[in-house]
Amino acid sequence: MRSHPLAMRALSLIAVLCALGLWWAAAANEWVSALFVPSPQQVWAAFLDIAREGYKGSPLAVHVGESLYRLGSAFLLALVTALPLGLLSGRIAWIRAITEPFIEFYRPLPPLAYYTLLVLWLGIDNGSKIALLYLAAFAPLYLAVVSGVSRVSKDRIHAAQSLGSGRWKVFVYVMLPSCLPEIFTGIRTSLGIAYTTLVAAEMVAAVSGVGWMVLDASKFLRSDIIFVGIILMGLIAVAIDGGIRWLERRIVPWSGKE
Amino acid sequence: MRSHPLAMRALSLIAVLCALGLWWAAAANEWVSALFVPSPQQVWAAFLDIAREGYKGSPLAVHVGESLYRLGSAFLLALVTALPLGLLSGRIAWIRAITEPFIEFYRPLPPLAYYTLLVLWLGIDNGSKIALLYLAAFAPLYLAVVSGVSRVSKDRIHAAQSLGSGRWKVFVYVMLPSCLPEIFTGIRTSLGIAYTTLVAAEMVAAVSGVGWMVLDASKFLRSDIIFVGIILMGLIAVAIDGGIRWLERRIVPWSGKE
Amino acid sequence: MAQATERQAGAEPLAPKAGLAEGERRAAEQNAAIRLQGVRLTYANGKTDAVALGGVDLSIAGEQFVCVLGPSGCGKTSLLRVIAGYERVTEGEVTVFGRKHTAPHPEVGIVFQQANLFPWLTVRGNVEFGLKMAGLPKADRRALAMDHIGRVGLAAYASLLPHQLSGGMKQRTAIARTLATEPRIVLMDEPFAALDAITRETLQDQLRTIWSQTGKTIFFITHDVDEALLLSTRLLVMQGSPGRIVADLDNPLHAAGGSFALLRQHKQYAELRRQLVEMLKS
Amino acid sequence: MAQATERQAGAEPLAPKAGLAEGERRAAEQNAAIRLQGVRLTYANGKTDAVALGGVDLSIAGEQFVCVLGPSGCGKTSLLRVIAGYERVTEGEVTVFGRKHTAPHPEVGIVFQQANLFPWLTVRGNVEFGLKMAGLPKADRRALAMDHIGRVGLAAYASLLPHQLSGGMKQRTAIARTLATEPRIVLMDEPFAALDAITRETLQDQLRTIWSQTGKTIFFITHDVDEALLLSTRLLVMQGSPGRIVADLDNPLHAAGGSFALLRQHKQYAELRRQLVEMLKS
Amino acid sequence: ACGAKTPEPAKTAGAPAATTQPSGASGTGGGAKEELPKEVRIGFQVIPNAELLTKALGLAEKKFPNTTIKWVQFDSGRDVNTAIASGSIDLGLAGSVPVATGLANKLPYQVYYLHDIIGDNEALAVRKSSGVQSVKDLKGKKVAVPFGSTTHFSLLSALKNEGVDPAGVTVLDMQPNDILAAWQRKDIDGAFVWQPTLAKLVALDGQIVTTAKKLSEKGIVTADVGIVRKAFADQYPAFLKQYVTVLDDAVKQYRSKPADAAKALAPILSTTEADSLSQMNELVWLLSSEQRDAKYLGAPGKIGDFAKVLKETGDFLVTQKSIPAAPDLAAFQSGVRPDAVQP
Ligand SMILES: Nc1ncnc2c1ncn2[C@@H]1O[C@H](COP(=O)(O)OP(=O)(O)OP(=O)(O)O)[C@@H](O)[C@H]1O
Ligand SMILES: Nc1ncnc2c1ncn2[C@@H]1O[C@H](COP(=O)(O)OP(=O)(O)OP(=O)(O)O)[C@@H](O)[C@H]1O
Ligand SMILES: C[N+](C)(C)CC(=O)O
Ligand SMILES: [Mg+2]
Ligand SMILES: [Mg+2]
Repeated sequence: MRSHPLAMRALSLIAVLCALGLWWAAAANEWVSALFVPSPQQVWAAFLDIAREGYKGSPLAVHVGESLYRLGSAFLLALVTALPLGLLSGRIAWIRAITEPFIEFYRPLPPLAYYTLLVLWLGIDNGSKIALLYLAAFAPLYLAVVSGVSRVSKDRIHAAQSLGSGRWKVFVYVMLPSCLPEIFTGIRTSLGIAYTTLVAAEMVAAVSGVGWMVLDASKFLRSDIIFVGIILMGLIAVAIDGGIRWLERRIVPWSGKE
Repeated sequence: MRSHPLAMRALSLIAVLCALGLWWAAAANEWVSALFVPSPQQVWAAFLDIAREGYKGSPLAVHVGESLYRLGSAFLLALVTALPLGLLSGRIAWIRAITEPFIEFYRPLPPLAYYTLLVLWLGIDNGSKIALLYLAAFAPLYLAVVSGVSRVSKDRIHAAQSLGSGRWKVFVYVMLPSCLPEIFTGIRTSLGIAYTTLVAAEMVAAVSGVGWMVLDASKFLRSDIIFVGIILMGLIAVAIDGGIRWLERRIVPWSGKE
Repeated sequence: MAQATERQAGAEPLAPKAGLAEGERRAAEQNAAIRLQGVRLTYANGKTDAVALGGVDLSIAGEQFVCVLGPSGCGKTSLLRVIAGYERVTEGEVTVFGRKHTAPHPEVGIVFQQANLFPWLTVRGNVEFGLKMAGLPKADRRALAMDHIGRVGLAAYASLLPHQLSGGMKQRTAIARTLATEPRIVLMDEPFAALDAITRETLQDQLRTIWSQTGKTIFFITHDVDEALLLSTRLLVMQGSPGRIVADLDNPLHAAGGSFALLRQHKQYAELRRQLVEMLKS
Repeated sequence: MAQATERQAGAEPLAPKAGLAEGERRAAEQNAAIRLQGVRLTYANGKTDAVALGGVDLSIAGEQFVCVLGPSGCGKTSLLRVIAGYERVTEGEVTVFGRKHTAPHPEVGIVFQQANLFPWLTVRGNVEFGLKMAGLPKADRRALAMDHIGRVGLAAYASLLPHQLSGGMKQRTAIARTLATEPRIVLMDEPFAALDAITRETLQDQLRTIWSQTGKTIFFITHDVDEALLLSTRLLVMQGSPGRIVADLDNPLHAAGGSFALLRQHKQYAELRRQLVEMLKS
Repeated sequence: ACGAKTPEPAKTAGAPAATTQPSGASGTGGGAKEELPKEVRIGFQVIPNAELLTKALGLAEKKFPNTTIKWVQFDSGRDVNTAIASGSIDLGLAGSVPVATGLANKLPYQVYYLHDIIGDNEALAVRKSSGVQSVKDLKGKKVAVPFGSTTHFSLLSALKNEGVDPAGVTVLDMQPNDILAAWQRKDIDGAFVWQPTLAKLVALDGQIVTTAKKLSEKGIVTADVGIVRKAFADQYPAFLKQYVTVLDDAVKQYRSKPADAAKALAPILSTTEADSLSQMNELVWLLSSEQRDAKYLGAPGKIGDFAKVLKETGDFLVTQKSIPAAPDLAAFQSGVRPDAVQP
């Protein structure tokens, strides 16, 4: 806890550089087949190529943009539904009794198992893709909110009621801020999961998106492009996650100090 | 909060029965193509058939058992690694600085994007399948533990130190129990995610497992079997989750009452 | 309901708000501010249940300042929580202003034994909270909040978050938060326990002033016998296992003057104090 | 470091452990139990930093019973936390038994202003905690824990979890937890504030006995001037903004007898009390 | 964008029948008015055949200036089945195995064209060191194949053809990538798989035992098949017919200028021109005139043998317990619509 943020940054950087070095060495010495693990140089070249020329008809920015658009819409949708529903479920027993069986039931279902149904109902456009990502993002967020709500001290709610908060105001002014730390953890998990579903979502009838790019490249054994895609996805995810953590520090400065 | 557990159970049951009724009506009136949404009767018949005859060479129990074995091993592995690493990372800045970039990076990667590498390293047997599930389960658990640790009040740790806890004892006797509520949320999320990865994991070189069964059936438009598989997976998951929640109530009775 | 209530005749009323005579009290009970009838409260503590309140009958008229004394763990806080509507009674009934009372209500303000502030709000935010709930416009509520914050001596700390406050400062914020909304009934659970003598005296003074000016009903738990004698118009003494009221008496010293020095000079002081301490011991 | 330390000559030592003479004290400082030199502590409170301690020099010999008085928010808790090793000083140095002290240590026990129990452990579990850390065998630690639990009057509640306790019971558990491990230095932050007069007196008695029998160093924050006069061998008075020690005096009343009644009869009582209250006011 | 029910003609994706327009082309469709849809959605797969070339060269867009052509890429016949059933696409391309599955399940579509007959691009490769020389030697070996694909059918049919008990062979379900990874680890002895994975296997100490082409000579035919939503075909017979002429044009271009065709397809196949050409050459591209042959689609009223191929595939799937039952030949025959390939 008593740490020097800068030194820690440096340490992280060193660790990453070490990993890169290891990769380079592995590729140079053919520790793993070049078919599956291209060298960093190859990957860099592939990246430059894609950045300049695009991949199969769309510029790289379009691929990234499409993926982020799908992810973003799905996540926003999840946020505006899971948050209120989670708060309500956490507090009002009958709402929880009705919703939870369904969420508990669909939550562990593999997207691959029900994607077909989504395509059937929503067609092959962005609708079914966003729905798949939405379903992936919804459950963990909902779960986190419910668990956050159930951990809010009852006396805090009592206090708010004594100060004149009605049912709805308790939600907005007490439950929501009280659960913010859990909500942030939920958001991070949920975005992470939606992200891992991206390739699956872009598996059907897509010709754009980073996930599709990785999938398409893998069909043609273009491991350099697969790596570009993976690294790109990883970096974008780390950036998003960093942003959320920054937000968390700004919004929930009291976390752990109550 | 002031609810009647039994009444709520009943409500949940009614909700589920309503959903079943809706399904039956949808199938009976052909609101959706029977090809994709079979009637409850068809699904029941398919279930009986599989239960009696097995699916493609293995009895149903073997499919379920195989899946649970893979899931269970992966999850246990995740538990014994993510828990200590999460506790350590939450408390010791340099460990976190080294591990987190990698976890943050791989966490959002779609399993489908790196499964081939796992096959390359671990072969086509259960090894690579368990590894895939393990990776899926590890990250959310780790994340939950770290976030739990960072929310433990510093004065609680101080108190333990003043009472003579050294570094390790603080972990075992203070951090661990303090984070238990978060750990339970993490366990539930993590199991859920591992579960959703099951179909992906059983995509390679499997001829058994519920996930594989669903996948295989989907290739041949056997929606009745897909539904049997999905419902089975859902029910098993709900049962597991229920068990974990029961454990949580027993182990963390003070949650929300601090 | 074996309740050893011991009633002592109050001293002559020396000030308008001083202890009511027996007859007046009965009249007041008809439309009491707070009324408990046969209240039992048990907590499920593993195998054996803890009987925190074992059949309490209590009626508090408006404009009374009730102080509750009793050994640690005897059920004082439990009684207060029942009155606040925080605990559902196992048996019996609670009415507030004649209405059945089962949930927290803004007419019944409460100051906790431990401050219980909203950790994401500053001192001002916490004090403004109830005003915001009441729908006060922003400017008004800011002014009112700052006024109350000033009274508890925290004007310079209005923009700090609770975790940046000392123990006593938290408690003072909680007091300001509750008083700012002007509830008709104020329940206070050892509100001044965390305060130094000087701050304490200031706040005691203020509380007395507020009470005498606004005619609130105040239910005040304390373990300081002098404080109870100084502030209250009526004294309750509790004993535990099961929690019950063992003495209920008018405070003849109430109008003694408003300072500890004057209090101690009162002719009944020493005797009353001795009696109370005796009761607490048993 | 403008520190208005005011020293008064102590009364004649009436009991072996009573206030040390000036000369002896200097000798003791050479290997003091606790020693602070130029300690400053600032919290980053948004824009302006709060100077909780503005250059404190303090040296406490072994076997002293130091009571700290001061208005709410003046920095008492901050000082205690620095001594406990919970806060890193911004400037200056803390040594304990001659060793540099920057982290919590089992030789320095602490009782918090708010009980801070482990919520997953029962009363007994909490009290056993330190004994378990010290590696005591199960049977011994159980016996020892039950002994300490009995002393704070909680024998009947040993198997309850903290959330099932009343405020005072929590605080008593915390006291038992700390004393059970027999630290050489005990830091206590208003430990008896949540207790009724009777329980309080019992515990005051016990603390005195423990102190006189074991020769611990006790650093005790209180806002009760009488309590301070009753218990301490040495009195510190603090003032805030920035937090500093404004008076440091031997307590001539320490050996007065051990009860408030005897205390109040002491010839120096009234004058000393008046002086202290005066200092607290300024 | 689509209803959940089996689509009706009026619900054609994005193209209400009312807004159709007359076309100048003449046809034998039999209707008084010949209409072209405003929009057509074509589901394609990245297989080096005439349809991919059509797309690459923009031939369909040139032919139908007033019709919006939407190309939708799919990776498996399973998804094409789903998409066509949901009414999301009008035309699609899938392997004969998924198509047999679809027809057995009464999906409302028909085969209107054979995009290619699978030839040397799908083959059974074995590790040289495994000692396998023929299909018979597979006994006791591990062979990987993507279940539900054309090669799955080819492999199991080959085993049956050679009288090898499939129970004596360990057949593993794997995607091509993973087959390559497992091959590297020597986890498997052989695999029946397509390009470009096939070439990699051969390069890594592999040899070909048999190919889809050789099997097709023994009557085990697999093909990539053009399918059309029945309702769409009924409403726009003229479009279908004209689209077939476009496909024919592509076949002709490939036959006359293979190098140009290879050049056009190379980027889509993520490979070099030379490799693209050799991949094209491994498939058998057929003109509509050739598909009229009784061996293939035949003529209306005299459906060709391809219906039998589908029926056999369906029966095979039944033996695999992949589908509960296959309908009779007549049902498969009505699943073939040779109208569009007629002159
Ligand atoms: N964690 C913190 N962050 C910021 N400021 C703090 C923090 N803790 C204390 N302070 C500030 O430091 C000053 C001294 O606080 P401290 O808790 O030491 O007071 P105290 O003398 O113990 O008061 P009390 O008798 O009310 O407990 C106060 O002004 C307070 O606002
Ligand atoms: N949530 C709870 N669950 C179980 N038992 C409880 C709970 N709260 C209080 N108790 C028990 O009820 C009894 C009365 O507690 P209460 O808090 O009312 O005491 P109190 O008079 O306020 O004591 P103090 O002066 O120490 O605050 C105690 O014996 C306590 O153990
Ligand atoms: C392998 N093909 C894509 C040619 C066909 C199939 O999926 O069965
Ligand atoms: Mg209490
Ligand atoms: Mg303090």
